[in-house]
Amino acid sequence: QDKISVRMDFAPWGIQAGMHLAEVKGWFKEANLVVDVQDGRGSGNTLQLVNAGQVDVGQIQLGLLAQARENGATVKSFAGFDRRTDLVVLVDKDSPIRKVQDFKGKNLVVFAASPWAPLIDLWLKQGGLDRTTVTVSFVDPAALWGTYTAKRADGLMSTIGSALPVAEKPRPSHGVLAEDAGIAFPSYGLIATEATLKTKADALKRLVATQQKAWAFMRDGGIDEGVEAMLKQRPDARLDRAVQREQIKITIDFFDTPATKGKPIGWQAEEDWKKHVDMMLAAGALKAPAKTSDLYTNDLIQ
Amino acid sequence: MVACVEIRAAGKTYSSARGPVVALADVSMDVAEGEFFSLLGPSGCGKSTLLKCIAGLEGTSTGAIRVRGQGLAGPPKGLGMVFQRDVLLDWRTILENVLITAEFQGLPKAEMTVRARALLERFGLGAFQDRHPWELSGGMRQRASICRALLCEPEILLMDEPFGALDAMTRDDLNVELTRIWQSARRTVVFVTHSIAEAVFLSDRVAMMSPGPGRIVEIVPIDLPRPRLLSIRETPEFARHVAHIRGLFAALGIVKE
Amino acid sequence: MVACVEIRAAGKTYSSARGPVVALADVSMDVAEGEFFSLLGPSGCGKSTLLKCIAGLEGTSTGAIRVRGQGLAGPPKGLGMVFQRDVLLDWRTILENVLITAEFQGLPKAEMTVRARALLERFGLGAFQDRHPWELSGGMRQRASICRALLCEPEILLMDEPFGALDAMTRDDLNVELTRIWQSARRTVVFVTHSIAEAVFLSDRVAMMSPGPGRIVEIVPIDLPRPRLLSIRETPEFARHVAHIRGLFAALGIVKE
Amino acid sequence: MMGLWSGSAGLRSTLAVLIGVVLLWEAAVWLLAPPPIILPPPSRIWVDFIEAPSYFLRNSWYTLSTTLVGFVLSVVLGVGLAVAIVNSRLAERIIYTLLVALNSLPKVALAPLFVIWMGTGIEPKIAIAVMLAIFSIVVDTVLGLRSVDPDAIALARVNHASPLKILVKIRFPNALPSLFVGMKVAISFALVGAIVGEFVAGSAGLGFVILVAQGQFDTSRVFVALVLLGLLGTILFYIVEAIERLVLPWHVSQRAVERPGGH
Amino acid sequence: MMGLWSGSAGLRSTLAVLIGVVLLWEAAVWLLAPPPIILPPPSRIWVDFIEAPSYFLRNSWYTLSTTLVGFVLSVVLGVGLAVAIVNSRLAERIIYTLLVALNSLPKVALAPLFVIWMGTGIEPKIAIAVMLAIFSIVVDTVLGLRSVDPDAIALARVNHASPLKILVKIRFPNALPSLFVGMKVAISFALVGAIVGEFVAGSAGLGFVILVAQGQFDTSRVFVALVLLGLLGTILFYIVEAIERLVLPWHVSQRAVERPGGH
Ligand SMILES: Nc1ncnc2c1ncn2[C@@H]1O[C@H](COP(=O)(O)OP(=O)(O)OP(=O)(O)O)[C@@H](O)[C@H]1O
Ligand SMILES: Nc1ncnc2c1ncn2[C@@H]1O[C@H](COP(=O)(O)OP(=O)(O)OP(=O)(O)O)[C@@H](O)[C@H]1O
Ligand SMILES: Cc1ncc(C[n+]2csc(CCO)c2C)c(N)n1
Ligand SMILES: [Mg+2]
Ligand SMILES: [Mg+2]
Repeated sequence: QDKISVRMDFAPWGIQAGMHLAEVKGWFKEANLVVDVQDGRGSGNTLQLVNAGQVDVGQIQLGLLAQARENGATVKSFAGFDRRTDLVVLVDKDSPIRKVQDFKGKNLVVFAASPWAPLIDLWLKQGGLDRTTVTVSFVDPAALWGTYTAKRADGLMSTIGSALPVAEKPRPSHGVLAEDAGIAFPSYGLIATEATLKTKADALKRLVATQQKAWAFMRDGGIDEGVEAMLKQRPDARLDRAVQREQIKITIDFFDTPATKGKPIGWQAEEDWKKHVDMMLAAGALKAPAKTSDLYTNDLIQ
Repeated sequence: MVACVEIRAAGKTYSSARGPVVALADVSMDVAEGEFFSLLGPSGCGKSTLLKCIAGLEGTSTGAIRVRGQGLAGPPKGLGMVFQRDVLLDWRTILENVLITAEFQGLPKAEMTVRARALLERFGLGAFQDRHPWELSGGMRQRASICRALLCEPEILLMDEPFGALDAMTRDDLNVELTRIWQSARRTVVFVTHSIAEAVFLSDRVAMMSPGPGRIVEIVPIDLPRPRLLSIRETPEFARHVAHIRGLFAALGIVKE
Repeated sequence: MVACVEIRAAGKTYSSARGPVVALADVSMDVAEGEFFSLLGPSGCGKSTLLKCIAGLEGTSTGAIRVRGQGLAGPPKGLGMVFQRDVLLDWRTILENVLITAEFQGLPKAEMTVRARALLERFGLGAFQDRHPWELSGGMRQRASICRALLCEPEILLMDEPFGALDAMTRDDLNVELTRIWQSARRTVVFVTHSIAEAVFLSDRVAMMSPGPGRIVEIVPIDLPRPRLLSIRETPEFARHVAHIRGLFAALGIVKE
Repeated sequence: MMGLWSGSAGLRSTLAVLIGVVLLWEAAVWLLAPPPIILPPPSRIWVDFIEAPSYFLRNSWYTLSTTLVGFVLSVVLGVGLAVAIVNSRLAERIIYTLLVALNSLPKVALAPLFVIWMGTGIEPKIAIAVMLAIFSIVVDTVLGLRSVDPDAIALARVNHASPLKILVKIRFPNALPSLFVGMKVAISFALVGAIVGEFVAGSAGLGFVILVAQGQFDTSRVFVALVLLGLLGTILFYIVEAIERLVLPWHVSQRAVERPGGH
Repeated sequence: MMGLWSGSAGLRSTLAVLIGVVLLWEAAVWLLAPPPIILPPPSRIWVDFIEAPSYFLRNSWYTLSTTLVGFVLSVVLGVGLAVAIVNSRLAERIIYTLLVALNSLPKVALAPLFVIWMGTGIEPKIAIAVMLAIFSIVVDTVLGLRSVDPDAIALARVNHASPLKILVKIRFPNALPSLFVGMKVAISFALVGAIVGEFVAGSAGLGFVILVAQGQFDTSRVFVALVLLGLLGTILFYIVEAIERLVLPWHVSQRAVERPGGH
């Protein structure tokens, strides 16, 4: 039996259903794994902890890896689920805003450590805008939603899977996807340090397999069981079933880019990562081009 | 004789964690307007307590005190007080310490400063007026606190062993000075001392208190003529008064030898 | 005569924000082993300063002080000191305040407690030993601080106006008590007082200090026979000594009348 | 007697204040009707608490124990450092400089480093609680140790008291009133430190409850935790004050309280 | 003279301590070689600073001004509250209870309320700085105002001093040493509060620099900001201490410092 600690990106939400479902269904046990699933405090924080060896595996936004590697981190991705860019700006459901240029004169909120932060200027540029024509306020993650639902901001910069279902009740919204403005940002997947990838390769392989099984199960009509698994595993969090279901659904919608069509769940395309690195360079978020082989591996995908 | 201070069956009990302490039991006496009245008595008999009660700083537990006909609910007007401890404020120079009574009473600053300097000079502290209290000797501190009480020319002056920390000679000197001040404006003075000779020299009347819960044992009128010079202390009348009071002390069983 | 305290050309200048203060200028004197030695002088002349220098609490600016042949680098052994202010610790009861010298010196607690109680009883504070300092009168506080200094039976006793806050009678009483204590164990005592009579009554020799920067003006041997009773104060020899010292004061220009 | 009476009167008026605040708050929410995601009414907070009291109490207990450990550690360490500072000019410079610099850093920013170094157990939380609480203990105790009547030190020196005895019998009792001020400030900050620690790492405690609830936009649960924190802080503060009253009956500041008004 | 000398000696030894820390740190990083994402060496931090000094200084300036405004406000407000507490039992209960409860809440958890009520300008930052700083001012000042020699109050009463004069001429000067302790603690916390405020909302200041750098795993930039914060905090603390020395030459704690050792 192999023990693995896996740290999530954040407080419980749909993207974490894969882990909880595998636990509830007994698929970890079948794979001879004992998995300790921890809630997180943000993708960046989880990345730091994985890098420091405090946990084995992190489930985070993979688009953070390039900058982390540039600053000396030794983590890389070994499975990517949300391979499509899911960065989004939420606006009122009935708002006519659809494209970047429609944001002229609006104000947006985002948190300073968000993956959005370094990409904002590039994104605005695609619509011929800049910080003088659009007001961007940086607030604490905890204050983000309050600000948006109190209508102190026109738009909320987040990820579509996590944010859109949550907005449904307090401020029904639709999303303007960053993807449409050429932002390429691989989203949720699993990371580990290069050392862990070597020493625990076999266990991690089995972990990936359980996740492929879980996500395939949910994609093929098992969403409700995913939701129930989350509620069972996180009884104190008072999760809302409808929100979870929607979050899982959107997550699955963002699984595939054109380059990964037909490939196994978790398998990542060189082309997607290349586009991402180029985009990061254009945004000035990277000083030098990153080697894509430092960022991901498909070695553990079956 | 117009009574300035009237004390009727006044008693004072301090409540305290270790049980109550009876400091005064049934004190009755009058101090006339313009009188120099001294309180003598063994240590711990309640002299300071009585003075604080007259000043309206402590309430009496029983009985009543009236000052110029008014019952007390706090310090009466026109009062000056010299405390047994000098109570100088560390953050003020000596001059500023003296001036504080004027500041409290809202008197004109410039004028009072001139007065304060003159007073300090007269009390031998001229060279020390810009120093801080901790740079002074014990006797100097005590003199500064006397200047502070005198500054505003109070009509009633309560003095609690004001010359206790002074050498015999400085003390004589200030006794003379005090008589002069008292005579020039005929203030009422209630004076606590532990020197029998000093009490006799200065006073119109001397009250003798008993130990334990304080009580007035006897009030001795001092009929020596005024103005009195220091040399009066060599006269037989003076010696008679001193001997009489000494006898009262002896009767209280204080001298044991 | 074996010298216990030798003072040679000692001077002391306090440095201070407002310029230096010369407190002692060129003091030379010896105190013999077992002698009762008094310091007299006008207020502010440097008596307390001299005592603190002997105690090793203040360094001299010039000259040297030796106690039992040793130069001073801090307080010498076997010293007891009564400060001019009573310096009682608010958080301790009177008994505990007295016991603190024993605690400092690491003496056995039980035994010293018995001694302390006896001392407090003798000084009229038996009923107050479990009270806190702020519940005592000024004279009671002073007596407590004397008990504290006596507790460990110091071989050299430095007393700075120990009886200043006591009434004449309690003072006489304690003068007698102090003579008894001194005679029974022949301690060396350096005693600061402002009562000429007290100095003459108690001392083997009395040193007279001048004002301004303190200097020794004259050292007067008191050749009255011992043991001395209080009644000795009525004798002409006693009066002669007092008059002589009074004359010294007058010569210093302190009495002005 | 007096002390007891004033204690229970104090309790009553404290409760009255708290109840007043709750009523005002409830009324304000009814009148202004802010979205519940921003500010829920007290009634709603109460309902949420009563739905899962054991959950909240269990996590309060966890936070409380971290707080107490952090508090005790910071008192012990802080008094030790203060003693060192008062005794040596060099120690003063080293300790003060490091402490001041450290205290100027926001613990939330350092917290990730703590977690990286110390993991996600109770250690980083205690460390953060100590770092927040210790400063006021040290600064206050230093003042107390220094503000000693020079004559009291002279008395000790004349009696050849060892530096340790001077410390224990003069300086320390003299510093107690100041130390208690430091402790009253520190107990609050130890609590905040424990919570900040839980924000960064941890899977128990009221800080964790807040985070989980924030993640679900469950504002009323956030407020249950905040109210519990406020209560916890208030109770701890008044416990320190009660101990102060017991330990320092001799100090003027306490005596003044015992006899108000004069007459 | 003396004061000046001890001042520059103090400065020198403080610098020596700081340089010592830097050298130790550099050596430790060379020996243990942690990845720079966890702990960069001082040399690397220096390089990062020197690459964009104006960026860091501009943001330091912003944080500094928030800190100073918050500090001044909390001194003014804190002393006012302390005066109210000392004068009225009722005020004591109300203010203390609210203040203690408020002080027990982690300001980060209140972030949503701050942003919604006060927006993302400088106001919420000042508010948080005040909330963190005011507590020690109040608690320390209360002790100082209460610890007055009862005879000094008696002196004032005999002279019919108004309560205001008693406050201004007796209680307040007597409380100054305590107030300065409170201020020394508060200046640090005002700085931390300003940073926390920048965490909560803002697009300038060292707190914002930290957040952005953390988001980009630029640990050495995080450390540039932390080092600047430490320096800022140390400088502010010693400025308060220098003012204390100027204002309180009369206090024992200061006198003791002036004449060390005795002989
Ligand atoms: N700490 C100090 N700083 C500056 N000057 C001081 C200090 N202590 C004493 N002095 C000065 O030294 C001189 C002598 O003071 P000292 O206390 O020795 O006098 P004293 O003879 O004991 O007087 P008294 O009989 O009034 O107690 C005085 O002028 C006093 O102002
Ligand atoms: N605050 C207090 N609390 C309790 N008891 C007190 C308090 N103040 C004074 N006493 C007690 O009251 C009695 C009288 O004290 P008081 O100070 O009036 O004496 P006194 O005559 O002035 O003595 P002394 O000549 O020694 O100054 C003493 O027994 C004392 O212990
Ligand atoms: C760009 C981006 N925006 C928001 C989140 C945060 N997020 C993750 S889960 C969650 C709550 C959903 O219930 C929120 C707000 C993120 N990780 N990345
Ligand atoms: Mg008295
Ligand atoms: Mg003296």
